[in-house]
Amino acid sequence: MIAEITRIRHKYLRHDKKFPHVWCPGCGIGIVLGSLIRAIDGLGLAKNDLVLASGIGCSGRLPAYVDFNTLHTTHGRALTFSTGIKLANPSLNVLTVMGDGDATAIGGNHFIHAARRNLNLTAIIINNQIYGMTGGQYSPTTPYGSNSTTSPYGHIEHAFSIADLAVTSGASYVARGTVYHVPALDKLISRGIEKEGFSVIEIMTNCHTQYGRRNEMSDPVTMMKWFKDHAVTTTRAKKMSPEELKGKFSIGVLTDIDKPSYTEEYQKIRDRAKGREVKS
Amino acid sequence: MIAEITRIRHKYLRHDKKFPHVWCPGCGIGIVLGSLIRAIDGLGLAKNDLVLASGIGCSGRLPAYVDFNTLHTTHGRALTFSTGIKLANPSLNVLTVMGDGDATAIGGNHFIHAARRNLNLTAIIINNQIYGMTGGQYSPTTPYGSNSTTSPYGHIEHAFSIADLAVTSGASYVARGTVYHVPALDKLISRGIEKEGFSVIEIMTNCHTQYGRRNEMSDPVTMMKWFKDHAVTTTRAKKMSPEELKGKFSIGVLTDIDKPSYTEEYQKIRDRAKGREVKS
Amino acid sequence: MTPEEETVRNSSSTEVQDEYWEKKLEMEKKGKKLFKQQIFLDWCKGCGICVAFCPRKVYEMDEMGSPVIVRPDDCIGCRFCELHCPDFAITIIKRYPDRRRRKSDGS
Amino acid sequence: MTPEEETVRNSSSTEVQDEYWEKKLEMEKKGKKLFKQQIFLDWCKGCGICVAFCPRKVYEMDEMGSPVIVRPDDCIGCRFCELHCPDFAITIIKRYPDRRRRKSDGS
Amino acid sequence: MKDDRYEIRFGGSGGQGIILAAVILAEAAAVYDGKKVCQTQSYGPEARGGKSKAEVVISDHEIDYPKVIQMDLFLAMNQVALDAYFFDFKPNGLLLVDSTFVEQMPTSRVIAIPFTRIAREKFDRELVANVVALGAVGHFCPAVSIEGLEKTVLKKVPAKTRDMNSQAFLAGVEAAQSFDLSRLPRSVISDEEREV
Amino acid sequence: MKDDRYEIRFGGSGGQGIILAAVILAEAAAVYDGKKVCQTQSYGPEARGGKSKAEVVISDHEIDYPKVIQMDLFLAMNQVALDAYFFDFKPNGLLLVDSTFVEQMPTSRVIAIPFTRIAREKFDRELVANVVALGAVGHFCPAVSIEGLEKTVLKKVPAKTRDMNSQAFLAGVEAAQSFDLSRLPRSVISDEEREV
Amino acid sequence: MARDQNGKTRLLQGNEAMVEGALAAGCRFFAGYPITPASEIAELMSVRLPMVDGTFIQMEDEIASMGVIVGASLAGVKSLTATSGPGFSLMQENLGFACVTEVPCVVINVMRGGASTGLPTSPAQGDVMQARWGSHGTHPIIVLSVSSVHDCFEITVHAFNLSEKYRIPVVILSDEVVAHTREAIVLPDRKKLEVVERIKPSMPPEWYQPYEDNSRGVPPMASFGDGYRHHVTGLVHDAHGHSTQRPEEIDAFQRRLFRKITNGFYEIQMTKSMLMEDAEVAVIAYGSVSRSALRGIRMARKKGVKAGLLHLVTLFPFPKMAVSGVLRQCRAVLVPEMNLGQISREVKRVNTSSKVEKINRIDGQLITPEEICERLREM
Amino acid sequence: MARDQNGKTRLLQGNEAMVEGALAAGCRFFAGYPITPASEIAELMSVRLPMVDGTFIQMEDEIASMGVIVGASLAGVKSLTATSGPGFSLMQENLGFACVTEVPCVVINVMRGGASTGLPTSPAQGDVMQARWGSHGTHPIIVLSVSSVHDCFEITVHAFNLSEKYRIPVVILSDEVVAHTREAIVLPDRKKLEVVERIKPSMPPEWYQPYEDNSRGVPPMASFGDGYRHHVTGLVHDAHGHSTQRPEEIDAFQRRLFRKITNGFYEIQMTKSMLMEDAEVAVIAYGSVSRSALRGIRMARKKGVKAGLLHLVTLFPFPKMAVSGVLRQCRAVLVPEMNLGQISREVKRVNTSSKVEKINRIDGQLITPEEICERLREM
Ligand SMILES: Cc1ncc(C[n+]2csc(CCOP(=O)(O)OP(=O)(O)O)c2C)c(N)n1
Ligand SMILES: Cc1ncc(C[n+]2csc(CCOP(=O)(O)OP(=O)(O)O)c2C)c(N)n1
Ligand code: SF4
Ligand code: SF4
Ligand code: SF4
Ligand code: SF4
Repeated sequence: MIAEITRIRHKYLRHDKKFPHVWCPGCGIGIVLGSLIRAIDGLGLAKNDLVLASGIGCSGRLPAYVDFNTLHTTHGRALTFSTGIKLANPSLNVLTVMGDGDATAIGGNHFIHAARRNLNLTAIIINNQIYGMTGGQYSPTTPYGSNSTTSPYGHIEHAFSIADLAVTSGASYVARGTVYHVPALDKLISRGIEKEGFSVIEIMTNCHTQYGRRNEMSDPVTMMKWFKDHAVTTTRAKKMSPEELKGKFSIGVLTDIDKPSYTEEYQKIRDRAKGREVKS
Repeated sequence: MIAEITRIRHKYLRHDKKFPHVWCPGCGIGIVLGSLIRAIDGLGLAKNDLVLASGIGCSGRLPAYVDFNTLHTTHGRALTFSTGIKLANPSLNVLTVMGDGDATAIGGNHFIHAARRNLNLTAIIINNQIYGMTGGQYSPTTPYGSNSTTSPYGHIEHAFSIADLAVTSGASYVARGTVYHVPALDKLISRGIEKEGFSVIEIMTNCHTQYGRRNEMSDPVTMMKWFKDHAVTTTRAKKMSPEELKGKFSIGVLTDIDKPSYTEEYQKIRDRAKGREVKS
Repeated sequence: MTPEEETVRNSSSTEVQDEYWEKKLEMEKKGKKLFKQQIFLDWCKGCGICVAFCPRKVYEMDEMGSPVIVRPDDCIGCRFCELHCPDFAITIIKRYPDRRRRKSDGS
Repeated sequence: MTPEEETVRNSSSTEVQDEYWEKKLEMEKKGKKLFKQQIFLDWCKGCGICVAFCPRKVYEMDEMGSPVIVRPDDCIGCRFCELHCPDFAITIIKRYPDRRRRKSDGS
Repeated sequence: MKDDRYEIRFGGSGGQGIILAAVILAEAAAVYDGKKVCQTQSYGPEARGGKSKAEVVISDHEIDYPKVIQMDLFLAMNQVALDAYFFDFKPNGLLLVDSTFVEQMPTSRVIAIPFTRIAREKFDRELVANVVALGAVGHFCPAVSIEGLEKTVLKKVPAKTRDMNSQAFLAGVEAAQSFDLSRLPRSVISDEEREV
Repeated sequence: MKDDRYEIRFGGSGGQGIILAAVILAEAAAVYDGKKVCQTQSYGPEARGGKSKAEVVISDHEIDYPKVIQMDLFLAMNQVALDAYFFDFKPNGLLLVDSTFVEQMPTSRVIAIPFTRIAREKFDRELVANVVALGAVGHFCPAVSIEGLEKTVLKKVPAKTRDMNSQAFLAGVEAAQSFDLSRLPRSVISDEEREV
Repeated sequence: MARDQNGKTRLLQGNEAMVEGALAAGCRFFAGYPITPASEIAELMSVRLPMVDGTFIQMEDEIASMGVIVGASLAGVKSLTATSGPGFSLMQENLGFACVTEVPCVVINVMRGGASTGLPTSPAQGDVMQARWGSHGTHPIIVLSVSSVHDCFEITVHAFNLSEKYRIPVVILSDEVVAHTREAIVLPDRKKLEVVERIKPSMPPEWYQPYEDNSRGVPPMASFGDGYRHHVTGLVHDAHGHSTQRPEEIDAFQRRLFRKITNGFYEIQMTKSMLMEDAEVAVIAYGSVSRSALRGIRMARKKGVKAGLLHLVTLFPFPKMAVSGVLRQCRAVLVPEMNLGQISREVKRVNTSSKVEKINRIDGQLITPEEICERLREM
Repeated sequence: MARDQNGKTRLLQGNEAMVEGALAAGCRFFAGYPITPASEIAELMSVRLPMVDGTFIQMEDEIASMGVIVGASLAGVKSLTATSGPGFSLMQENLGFACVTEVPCVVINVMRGGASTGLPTSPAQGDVMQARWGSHGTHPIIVLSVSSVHDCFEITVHAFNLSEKYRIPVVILSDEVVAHTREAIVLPDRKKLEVVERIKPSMPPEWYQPYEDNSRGVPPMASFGDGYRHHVTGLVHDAHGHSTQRPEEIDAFQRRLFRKITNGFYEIQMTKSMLMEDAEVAVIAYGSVSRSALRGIRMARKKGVKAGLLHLVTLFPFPKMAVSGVLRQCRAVLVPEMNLGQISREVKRVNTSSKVEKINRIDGQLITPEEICERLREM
């Protein structure tokens, strides 16, 4: 008897793609990939109806390994391609995987606008707080004071809260998880996919190679322990004082609201157009 | 004796530029220009040290009329040019005028990143809720349900709150005014200029030609009355119930916090570099 | 700086004075002052803001679409028109009834 | 789906179970179950996550930097290793002490 | 190639509706008279206001160059536009001006009608001055039939303003009828001499 | 043009430090021996791991083509890299392999030393295998002086690891000294026949 | 706005005719960002597309617009965007992505005056070389031009057809004159119009190789959702769509991209000759300038100059054959352009014998027939 | 990292040498966005600039980076950005702005393989035409190339000098091979280095016309803050910097932009001839390929082929004179490129007689000396 987990892997990993994958030993992106596969399998979504798009970066390499309709776009622009796919064929489930740089540096504008439009898309942001692929330059989520190859004297910029940006911009569902808290991650992703409207799952991930190494966490184990020690669940966070929360970050569902998605709204436009009610 | 106001105008309006300006009869951008001039005059800033940059749009035409160091950049990118100017010569006062489309559609990313970095810049966003110059297409601030030349069946997207975006992204000072409430506007602008760090003044303005005309407010007077009737001051807003606030918008200072600006922080980097403390 | 301008500029908070000319109306009751309105027609585009909002109906629109000063002496010097004219076409100056020699100023 | 997977997947909230294997430890006290660990060395990159986090120290690193299964019977089937191996190199299967015919499965 | 181009220019300020007038003329010639037409325009950077021009070239044959080469007819709705766009007037062309706003004429081959005043006085709506002018243009322009032009006007304006526009158009035609084209002086420079 | 190029290739997996080794070799030749050098490298898309190669060309004269044309010396740190990058080996070149990982040799002009094992056993740090190898390379490579090479090694490594690296380097030199190059078979195909 | 006005004479602007052409060609998706002088295309699309179950979306910028239409096309819907110079500059990266992933789509660039913000309301032809070379790296692309309202309809249909047939983005260069000129047009009967659809895979999914080479060089294209799951990447890829670093696969892939265009060269190169039979001097022109040229030539002929016109519709791949023919026939050739010489460079490149002269205007004005006639007389 | 290593032999990567060149030329501002294979330039700048009171900033993308350096230059500081193909595509709009507003700045594009994401770690020369034509509309630009670490230093200094002297952005095209090759280099004494500064206005501010024409065609440039308040716009502008729509002003402005380059043509066009004295066949090459070419030529000469090299440093404005000379001298000319033929098109354009052949590789590999030698023997 083949183990269930092995069956799932066989079902979703691509056979014509070379394994092991390109990521560094211990890179959290592989853990995210596993979580994503389980979430999709758990929801019972048809592979033919699932589109997985990404931008450029270590995280951008993810879709190539799974047997869906997959798309590796340009740096920062994945959400725009996903927008086109979803609007052109609303019956597809469109997931978008992005790195932190990809989603919030070069792609920041597409991100906030996709949230504003409440497009029925799932954005999975793999936040390793650094530019992994290009060699460890700072990203918009690199913590103040840390080191990177382009902040050799310490980083002076403040990090975005990806989740706050998403909420302010209008996303329907916003969650944060880590590659340490995997069973929870499976659930956060699965809920995000189910959600009508724009959903964002920010995943804190270890890039020990480019971030950890320069910030006294040079191996995956140390970084995963850091996630373990600094994450607090949203429910627990509510009970904590600001001092207790200092230096911590919350994980779990941060926002979950209901409002009509863009796809729904556009269908109304079509109905009006066919009834020829041009308003202006 | 020449009237004080005439003296101020002569001092700041450009003599080699053709008047009356290009804007439509009654366009609020002219009112903003007046307010800006008075704010600057009130602060007693030297014309030689003042840079006024803009993007493209009706609002983008503003700098050409005033006798500062003025710059009319590309659409959406004004803040990037301003960033370069300020960092290269921190002794200059750098103001950036943008339209709503300019600042939050094509320029949305530069806007949130300038706020995140807390660059010592003043962003003046002339929000007429529409693309004026190109003929009335919807912008990211066009209200849900209204009409524009590209939403002939009614607009289905939700508007950004420019101020909320600025706050979430990290701006030090965020204020909102209107072209009806002019004396207050002078003050809001003047405080924004004085502020160290990134300051944003969102100004609600009438584009009756492109927005009003398609939304039952086809002249400047009607639109200004609308601002009068729908604006509530922040202090008053605090005392109002959510129902009372429905359909209204608040004006006044929305955020005013103190944190080191980018210029300050970068000076520390220089000091460290000269002491050769390369951290990584 | 004229006292009026000072009033406007030094308003003690950024609070918005929606009805600041109403206060002016009250002030006016206390002691009548006279103001002169100048319109630079070359710059005026006839948008009608001054005509619509002047609390004392000092201006009216002529048939060619230009504002004309019809009730100059009713002006209370609130400067709403001056501040809101998008085309810098209006100037309000204090008038000194006893010293009329500055006729060449226009208006 | 194995009972263990069910436990993991049906956890009733998105709350994070930081110490989910501790619960497993308790479960274990109630009735001992046996698990088999499979490592696909072709895919393993020797990152050491499994070795570091296994609550029962089932794995150790060999001198070439590969994990080896040293205490297979201590495994409590918490699947931490399986879920966290970034390279899909570990599978945990229930072992049936009485039915050993599935030897060809590997390990 | 038979050169049967008839070239018309409309000049005015943005907001006077001269582009709409040109479009109506072009559509009438195309749809009702079966002509080939090219309608073009240009305007300044001003959002509203500023001077603008619109042109129509009408021909029985395929039109190559789409812009006016030499005007047969020039409708100038104000002085600024007249001054700016008069330069390529045909020696024996016809200039039609809105005498409400135009005072100085660069040619004697001119017919002056106060279109805006007519609009204001008869219809209390300056906005219809362009339709009044179109009536006059229709009367003088040999390349378009007056019936087709009227129909097109009515097709292009909002339903509730149809009556007023119809009357405005007729007012323009009437005003034009009182002029006798043959009374106008003819240029002594022939077209050929100008090497068109 | 006197063709006095000496061409060296280093092959291994990402993380084995072969690029650093090549850089040290090149810098030593340039700074201490006054040679012209070109040092290049290439690697795959993998973030870490995967095979990579680094090359050094050394000459007394200006170097035109910067990459290896035919290797005089090839240091292969593992089998994959050896197989992938052996193709342009000079008939009478020298192959140096890390026998910790390499088992199959494509030529008999080979010297096998277990660099990684030496590093592991003597210094308990596999990471210094590249420096051990560099000692051996220094010994066999006529284009660079062993003193300059050692100095460069010490300049390039972190201060606290200098001792260990110095010893590792010497361990490599020693291991190399036990081989006698002249004992290796020579190729029967002359370089000229191969039309270099 | 009624849907069935075919057969009737209508007065349309160039921009409007492009919308009609796109809809007739089966385009059901538009994403764009407003810009003078192209905005009318978006505006009209926002009215028309929802009527036919199509989709219009205005994006936050042109980068996004280009990404969206590539996405929509991957999902199987014929897609269009329209812009002008500044926006076209921003589209280049994603346009290059469409070239190497072979995603059909059409991009209209209504050229305006000047570089940078330039002269937004004036015509120019400054983006010709950019249309061919604007995106980084080695890639093929098709560039067409339009000169009349009728062209705007017809060439837009052609553009979609070529794009679908060859799986390549097609750029249509219009200019402010063509875009805003209104002309009478009778739209052809939709049923008689040739509309090409991309070839879909017919083999079982397991056999599908999304980038397999075949005799045409154009692999069949499955839409996302069709059951042919595959990977699409802007990295250089092998027949399966996976990235490769093997020189022979890289070379084969890149050359196929060009070969498919070379194979179709005769169909793709569209030119029109007018008055060329006895021509001794010729004008080679495109866009609105070709209309000035035609009139200029007619004027010159009246003065005894035997002039003719080669009107280029296809600009890239450059119609070498047609141009060489003219160069051989004529003692001199004139290339008038509203730039400082872009197509004239191409003409010179293929030239071996004739005198090639240029007329250039960069002042925001259409080149006039007189200028052309005068120069023809001097040649 | 020490500042005064001039005079000593150092082993530097091409990218590092560019940083040294920039600093030596007086560059004190860098804004960029990381991208392989250009990132080392940014990284090293982030270390070096704050030491000399300069400024480094990593922006949110390449569009922003380009905007920032233009801003910094307007404030009077010599500025640099560095990128590769995808980022270069994104910079085009703001690069065009710099061209028409005449703001000096230097843009390094380290070319990598393929269009789109392509082959990030492989060399190529696919962005040559893009460097000239990538931004929309009619505008001039200077494009230089580098082929060695020494070039990286020297040409970067030249680039800043030309940029300042002519008030024009200069693009330096490097490639992955040059960028990552380490070579021994002795940095020249800073004091002996020719460093050009932009000419500042010396008249009283009221007399200053920021875009006034003068004999050189290059108006003096005041920095913001210098007391010469003026207006800068990407709209076509008059001598005062204000937008204009008058054809004669537009024309004068646009032609001046080109005239200043034509005036400086002899200084700007940089080429190197090697082994050309008795050459019967020649190779015209640039970038890393010129090094393969030189070796190939030497190999060919050994086999009796009289071959020579024309190494182009300046790619645009295209060094017509030098190329024509070679074309006249040789019976055949070979243009090897890591693209499908870009500079070869330019060579063909100016060619009147010789046979022009191409060698092209697009598989991510540097063209080898053998390939060149073999082809030379056949020619
Ligand atoms: C337009 C463009 N600019 C820059 C790059 C280079 N680049 C590739 S990935 C990347 C950032 C990677 O960081 P992130 O998005 O956080 O993903 P990670 O690699 O960390 O997963 C950059 C800058 C590019 N491919 N395209
Ligand atoms: C890259 C680019 N895309 C599009 C345009 C066209 N364009 C000019 S202004 C403008 C928007 C104007 O709206 P807004 O910024 O709100 O300013 P407003 O005119 O309303 O003041 C647009 C889309 C442009 N100039 N550049
Ligand atoms: S560089 Fe960082 S993000 Fe990229 S594969 Fe390695 S660990 Fe993962
Ligand atoms: S279009 Fe609108 S924003 Fe522009 S000038 Fe007119 S009223 Fe003002
Ligand atoms: S977690 Fe996986 S890859 Fe890492 S050492 Fe264990 S088996 Fe190997
Ligand atoms: S399942 Fe894995 S982690 Fe858990 S006890 Fe067993 S071996 Fe250890």
